[in-house]
Amino acid sequence: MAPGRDSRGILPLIFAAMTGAAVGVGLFTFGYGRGHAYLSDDPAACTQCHIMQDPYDSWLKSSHHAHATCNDCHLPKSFGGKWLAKADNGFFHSWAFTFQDFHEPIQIKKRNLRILQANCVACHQTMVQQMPREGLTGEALSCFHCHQSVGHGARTAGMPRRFPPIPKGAEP
Amino acid sequence: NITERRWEARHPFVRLAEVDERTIDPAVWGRNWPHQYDSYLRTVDYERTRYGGSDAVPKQKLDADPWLRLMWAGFAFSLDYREARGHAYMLADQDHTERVLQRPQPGACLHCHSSILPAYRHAGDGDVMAGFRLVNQMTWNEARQMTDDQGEPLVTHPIACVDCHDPQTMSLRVTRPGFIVGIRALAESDEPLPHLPSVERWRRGDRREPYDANRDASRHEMRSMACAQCHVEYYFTPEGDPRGRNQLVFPWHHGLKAESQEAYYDEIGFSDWKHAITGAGVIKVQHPEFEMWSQGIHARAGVSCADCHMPYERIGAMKVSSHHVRSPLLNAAQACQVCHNVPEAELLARAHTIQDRTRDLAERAAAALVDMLSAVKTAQDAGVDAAALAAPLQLQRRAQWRLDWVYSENSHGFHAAQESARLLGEAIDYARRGEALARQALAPGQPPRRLEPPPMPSATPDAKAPPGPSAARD
Amino acid sequence: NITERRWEARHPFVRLAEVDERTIDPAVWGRNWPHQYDSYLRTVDYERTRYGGSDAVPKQKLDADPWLRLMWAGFAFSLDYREARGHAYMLADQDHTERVLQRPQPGACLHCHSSILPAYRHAGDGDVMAGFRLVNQMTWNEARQMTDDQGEPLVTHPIACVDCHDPQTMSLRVTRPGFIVGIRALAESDEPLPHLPSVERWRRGDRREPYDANRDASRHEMRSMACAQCHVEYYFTPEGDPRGRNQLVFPWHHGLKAESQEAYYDEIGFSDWKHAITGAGVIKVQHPEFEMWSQGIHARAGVSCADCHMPYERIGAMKVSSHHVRSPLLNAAQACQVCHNVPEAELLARAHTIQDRTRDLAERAAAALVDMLSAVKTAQDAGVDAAALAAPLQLQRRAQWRLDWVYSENSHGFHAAQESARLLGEAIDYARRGEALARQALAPGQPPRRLEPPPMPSATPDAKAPPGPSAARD
Ligand code: HEC
Ligand code: HEC
Ligand code: HEC
Ligand code: HEC
Ligand code: HEC
Ligand code: HEC
Ligand code: HEC
Ligand code: HEC
Ligand code: HEC
Ligand code: HEC
Ligand code: HEC
Ligand code: HEC
Ligand code: HEC
Ligand code: HEC
Ligand SMILES: [Ca+2]
Ligand SMILES: [Ca+2]
Repeated sequence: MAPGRDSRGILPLIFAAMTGAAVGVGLFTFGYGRGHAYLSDDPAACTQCHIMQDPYDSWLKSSHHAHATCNDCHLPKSFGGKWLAKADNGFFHSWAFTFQDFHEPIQIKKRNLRILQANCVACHQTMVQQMPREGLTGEALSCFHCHQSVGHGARTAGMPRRFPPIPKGAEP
Repeated sequence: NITERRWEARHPFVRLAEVDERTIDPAVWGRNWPHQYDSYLRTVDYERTRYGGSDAVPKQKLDADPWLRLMWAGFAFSLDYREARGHAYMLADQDHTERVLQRPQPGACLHCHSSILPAYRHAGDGDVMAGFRLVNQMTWNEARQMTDDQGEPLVTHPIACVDCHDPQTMSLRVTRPGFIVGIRALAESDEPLPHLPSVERWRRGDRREPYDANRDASRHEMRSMACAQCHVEYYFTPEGDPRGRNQLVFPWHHGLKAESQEAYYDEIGFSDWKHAITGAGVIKVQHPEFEMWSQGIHARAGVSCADCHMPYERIGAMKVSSHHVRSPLLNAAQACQVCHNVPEAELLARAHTIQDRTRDLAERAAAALVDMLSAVKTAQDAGVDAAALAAPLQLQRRAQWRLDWVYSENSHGFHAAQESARLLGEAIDYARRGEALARQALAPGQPPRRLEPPPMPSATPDAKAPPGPSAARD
Repeated sequence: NITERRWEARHPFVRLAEVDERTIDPAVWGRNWPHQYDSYLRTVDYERTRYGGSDAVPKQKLDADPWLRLMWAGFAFSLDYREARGHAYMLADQDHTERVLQRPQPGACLHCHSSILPAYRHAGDGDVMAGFRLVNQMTWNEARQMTDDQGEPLVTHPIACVDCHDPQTMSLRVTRPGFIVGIRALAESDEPLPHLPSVERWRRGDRREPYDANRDASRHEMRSMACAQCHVEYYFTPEGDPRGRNQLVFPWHHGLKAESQEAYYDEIGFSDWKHAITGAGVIKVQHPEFEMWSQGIHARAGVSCADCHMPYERIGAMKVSSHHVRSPLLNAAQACQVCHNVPEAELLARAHTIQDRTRDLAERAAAALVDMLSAVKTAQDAGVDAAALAAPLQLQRRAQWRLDWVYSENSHGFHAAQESARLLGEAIDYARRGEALARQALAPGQPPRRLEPPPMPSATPDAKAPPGPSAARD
């Protein structure tokens, strides 16, 4: 992860607090971009932003499209946490999208990785109970170190996990 | 902003201008596909990487690596050999190279340096393949100055849209006779080609029709084959060849590997020239990017040239292939991070590790080659019997072939890291074996006299280096 | 069945038996962790791969590659050198090798071939590090037969649970003094170690406490460091070393790379032995798996030894780390496919491509080495002045070091494909340079007499090869 990526989430927050106009624009995008879709669990909601199209397409090709939706993996299970994360991501995605100021390809942030890991474990507790986890040695093995493509299918056989557009003729 | 994006997503392009086979000028195509045209124009830009990229005044490699003048002694490449740069310059750079200015070159060169199809069609009266054979045999100047019946010049542009795209469907295609004939021969060889599934499929078929990339290859394979029209090793047939003289041939009859190509040249007894120092019959390797890529893990994993050199870039809601073909290391976010989820600095470090190792071993191989040439020359000067030196000359051919294969391949080992190192290891072996034999032919205690690279009086000084095409942006 | 699964789910493990530092016998641990114990026991199994895996009667490499007997002429390895096999055999195989039977060996060997901590603690009166130094200096037999105060043998098992796990928390740990001291020296060196972030972190810190893997390393790094306790190059200090004789040392003072280790040996003027044919002072390389892996792309990408050699396997509703440590190519589905989403046959083909190229180049390097030894020996026999042959002997040291580094590394190039080829390329260079010099010392027309590998009268015939440990399953 590039240094400073995590802090990117905070800087705009401060900035936003100071510039109501910008907040207004963000909220406009949130509304016009059907931000309410964010509040639903329907994966199609995420594709309101074309930028979420590739993750969506690759999710359709993943082993989990029948088992888990975006929110099952990307939002915390706890009620409060869920809405907090929705506000956080919802707002910043709108912000980033409006001002087109984000790294492409999109890279998940550390705090969101922690949410992900917790969700994997929540569903797969039984399977991973013997894997020493936090508390034993203080750190967990990241599930994505090995299971990179569970949520987002590989592009063609052998391709790493990311979400490039799938060129016609190269489909698996 | 968001409104505009939604609109773009629904309307990818409008045909404002009609384009057909005769539309060479990319500006006309650019009216329909302005984004691709914009990035196509950016191939005039320059920016260096550790080993690649490009400069405004392309670096003279003969000065950076003076041993090249010994390896290529007596051949045109020892006059002028520079870093490649963007596609926009391909025709201009050929106009200016001392290799063309000082040595006679055939029309065959233009196959890969211009949007040449109108010239082929004109010379062949509509038959591209016949025209290709005729243009190959012309002198370079004749070919470069060809005009149509109205006296309009026929060789006008560097590579253009029509060379890679079908003007009706915009799908990728190959147009170059050298490739069309070459890939047929390759398909008929028996080297395994797991990275070209359509060839493997054709081989299992009835083989009544020869392999035809435009019919058989998948779109994904075309994303590499489009480049394999030019980024490949080639040779010109010598006087007396049944196919005629100066015909451009890709030596793929036994396969793409360095050893397979060498076997072909050995079989037909071909040498590009007699080495000016030793007299050995040697071969020049030119840019075997497609062949080297074929030996690497990326090809094996289905990663094409366009994936790295023409990555998608987002323009609003659309994704377009960047037609600013260049070093992917200038652009690792789009070129690599779509697949490798690691920071850009880490990706560069990985690529540089591979390139540094290649560079290191290539220098070792170069030292071995120079030592060998020195020993052979000293022995020849001392009057050692030619028969005693026949073996070293044969070893020189083997050594140069391998070192040149890696050196003239433009990725500095990246396209196939282990294969590059393997070939350099072999180059070292052959060169040092030649040296050992030549040294033994010398009297004990008479060390070989070290050859020094000759000066380069005739080469273009940097200040006069090939300028950019003045009209590139009009 | 389903009830059983549920039970497992609620009780990942129950401590049925108390285990502590003194519990060597894995069977006792097995009561708490039966799945891990079951797979641990399977290390007695054998199955070959193209280049690795293991046999019931381990293959004699000196017969498969007879040039080894020339490379190691005069050293114990030229008596008996076999394929590695499962962890269950490590102690038994040492009991049977002709290297131990025919040559005096020190107690230091047992550091990596047994669950040795009780012996160290006993010898050092509780101080493991002191005990380590004492046991190192014993003869192999003395050390092997050590007993405690009750006369119970102290060296009883091959590697056991306690060697890698803390009995209280079950977390991974390192226990081996050779590694603990070695990694400290490595941390203090300045070779970049991007694949060991905890070392880089320690370097940026105040450095008051020496680097301690058990304190500083991440759990992920421990998944490789546990193996780096043994799968590394080592040497025994010679007579007169200030640290005492026959002390086991990992030569990591300048880094892990072949060149860095060589620099250390050169600096301290170390040779394992004088070569029996030429008299050169040469070094033996043993299994530098950790070091080679460190140069490869997998290490760089954070892939650990355990990821490939101890992949998770499903047992009912749980998954556990396979303690059947073995070739991942026997098990590519679990070992590779979680990360590489391609068919098993394709994965094997990719690994084999790397290994075939390595093999090919290693054979070329071996031929170069034999040619060199032949030329030097012929020159010596012809009475050539020793001064004229000093340079070839130094080149022999360099060449053998590199060839042995790759050959004795057990992945046949897989752990670092390009680095293996680079080292072999260098080995060829040094060997052939030595040959060239030696040939020139010979009279012209007097070819070197080709050395043939000596016969192996003393080595164990296959029928008498080391059997499995009879009591492996009790
Ligand atoms: C089964 C779990 C799972 C589901 C379901 C899932 N994802 Fe993901 N998502 C992941 C994982 C795992 C990562 C990447 C973690 C990493 O980078 O290693 C990820 C990463 C991402 C990223 C960041 C890009 C990147 O590579 O870091 C985006 C954006 C994303 N997901 C969007 C979505 C959307 C939209 C959906 C629903 C259409 C979805 N995800 C469904 C598991 C899931
Ligand atoms: C308003 C447009 C928009 C919508 C709607 C949207 N996203 Fe995103 N999303 C973005 C943008 C822009 C980014 C990149 C943010 C960055 O990297 O700073 C992003 C990044 C992400 C990331 C990874 C980045 C991180 O911060 O870790 C995840 C995961 C993700 N989106 C999931 C979702 C899910 C799940 C939904 C639907 C519930 C969704 N997105 C809906 C625009 C959107
Ligand atoms: C909403 C519940 C849920 C979440 C969240 C979830 N999974 Fe799953 N997962 C399932 C189900 C259901 C299956 C299929 C049934 C089974 O095999 O257990 C499955 C299957 C799998 C499999 C086997 C199939 C394959 O792709 O190889 C793996 C591995 C896996 N999950 C890993 C993960 C990881 C890693 C995460 C977090 C990124 C995760 N899961 C998140 C429910 C979930
Ligand atoms: C996985 C990515 C990848 C693929 C696939 C790939 N290349 Fe490259 N290529 C590179 C990298 C990285 C370099 C080194 C650039 C540098 O040193 O700046 C390179 C260098 C080059 C260069 C020299 C560029 C320069 O800046 O001097 C050429 C020409 C080239 N490649 C052509 C091709 C062709 C033709 C193909 C397909 C047959 C191909 N490449 C496939 C990554 C790739
Ligand atoms: C018609 C022949 C032709 C075709 C087709 C072709 N190239 Fe080139 N390419 C050239 C020539 C000639 C140059 C050198 C131009 C110069 O230095 O004047 C070049 C230069 C390059 C460079 C170096 C650019 C730099 O900035 O250093 C790259 C990279 C490259 N080509 C990649 C590709 C890829 C990828 C494709 C296919 C998508 C391709 N080429 C198709 C002939 C061709
Ligand atoms: C099979 C295709 C092909 C043919 C035929 C060909 N070229 Fe090129 N040429 C290339 C490619 C690809 C590059 C860019 C890669 C490189 O520089 O190695 C290039 C680069 C060049 C360059 C710029 C770099 C340099 O070498 O100084 C010059 C000048 C050049 N060619 C001249 C010629 C001449 C003269 C001929 C005929 C004798 C010729 N080319 C024939 C494909 C070709
Ligand atoms: C060196 C070969 C080459 C040349 C010259 C070239 N293209 Fe392309 N073009 C490609 C490749 C490769 C693709 C990707 C096609 C695919 O994925 O199937 C592409 C794709 C396209 C597409 C499809 C959309 C996209 O961006 O992927 C358009 C439109 C296009 N090119 C227009 C042009 C125009 C206009 C020109 C001239 C200015 C041009 N091309 C010149 C190789 C070339
Ligand atoms: C379309 C996908 C794709 C793209 C684009 C891509 N790679 Fe790769 N890369 C792969 C695959 C697949 C492998 C093989 C390993 C595997 O199966 O995961 C690989 C392997 C590698 C390796 C290890 C192999 C070796 O040669 O040592 C390096 C380093 C690497 N890539 C760097 C790069 C760089 C740098 C770029 C950009 C110039 C790049 N890759 C672009 C897919 C890609
Ligand atoms: C990415 C996977 C991978 C990683 C990581 C890895 N190895 Fe290996 N290892 C292999 C493969 C593949 C082979 C070749 C096996 C064969 O030829 O059958 C191998 C071979 C070996 C062998 C010889 C096995 C035999 O069957 O003869 C040993 C010992 C070994 N590795 C130890 C290690 C150690 C110690 C580490 C960490 C420092 C490590 N490996 C890291 C994949 C890996
Ligand atoms: C205490 C020393 C020690 C440790 C720790 C150790 N090994 Fe070994 N390993 C050995 C010895 C000794 C052998 C050879 C046994 C024989 O051939 O008799 C061996 C053999 C092997 C083999 C070859 C097995 C075969 O079937 O061919 C592999 C693979 C291997 N080890 C991997 C590992 C990995 C991975 C780790 C860490 C998880 C590890 N080892 C930890 C000493 C050790
Ligand atoms: C630093 C750890 C270490 C030390 C010290 C060590 N070994 Fe080993 N030994 C290993 C490992 C790891 C293997 C498995 C890999 C291989 O075979 O190369 C092995 C394999 C062996 C084998 C089986 C394969 C073969 O070489 O025939 C024998 C026998 C053996 N060792 C004997 C000895 C003897 C005798 C000594 C003392 C002179 C010794 N070892 C010292 C780690 C060590
Ligand atoms: C070091 C690699 C590694 C890590 C880290 C890892 N896994 Fe796995 N996992 C595996 C392997 C290998 C298997 C396949 C076992 C088999 O098929 O026998 C597996 C299997 C699974 C399965 C069962 C798949 C099936 O076929 O039903 C699930 C679910 C799973 N893992 C979830 C997780 C979760 C959740 C995490 C993080 C807490 C995780 N894994 C971390 C390697 C890993
Ligand atoms: C060569 C070193 C080594 C030896 C010996 C060893 N283990 Fe392990 N063990 C490991 C590694 C590596 C892991 C993975 C730990 C992690 O992921 O942090 C592991 C994990 C475990 C776990 C955690 C659950 C799991 O399966 O991942 C248990 C329990 C365990 N081992 C029990 C044992 C028992 C019982 C023995 C003796 C029969 C034993 N181990 C011997 C290296 C070893
Ligand atoms: C925990 C993940 C993981 C495991 C397990 C793993 N790999 Fe890899 N492999 C990678 C990564 C990461 C790369 C580097 C390229 C990249 O960044 O995608 C890679 C690269 C490669 C490459 C190309 C590099 C080279 O050396 O040429 C090959 C081949 C390969 N792996 C084969 C295997 C095989 C065979 C196995 C099993 C023995 C294996 N891998 C196990 C993650 C893994
Ligand atoms: Ca040629
Ligand atoms: Ca040693």
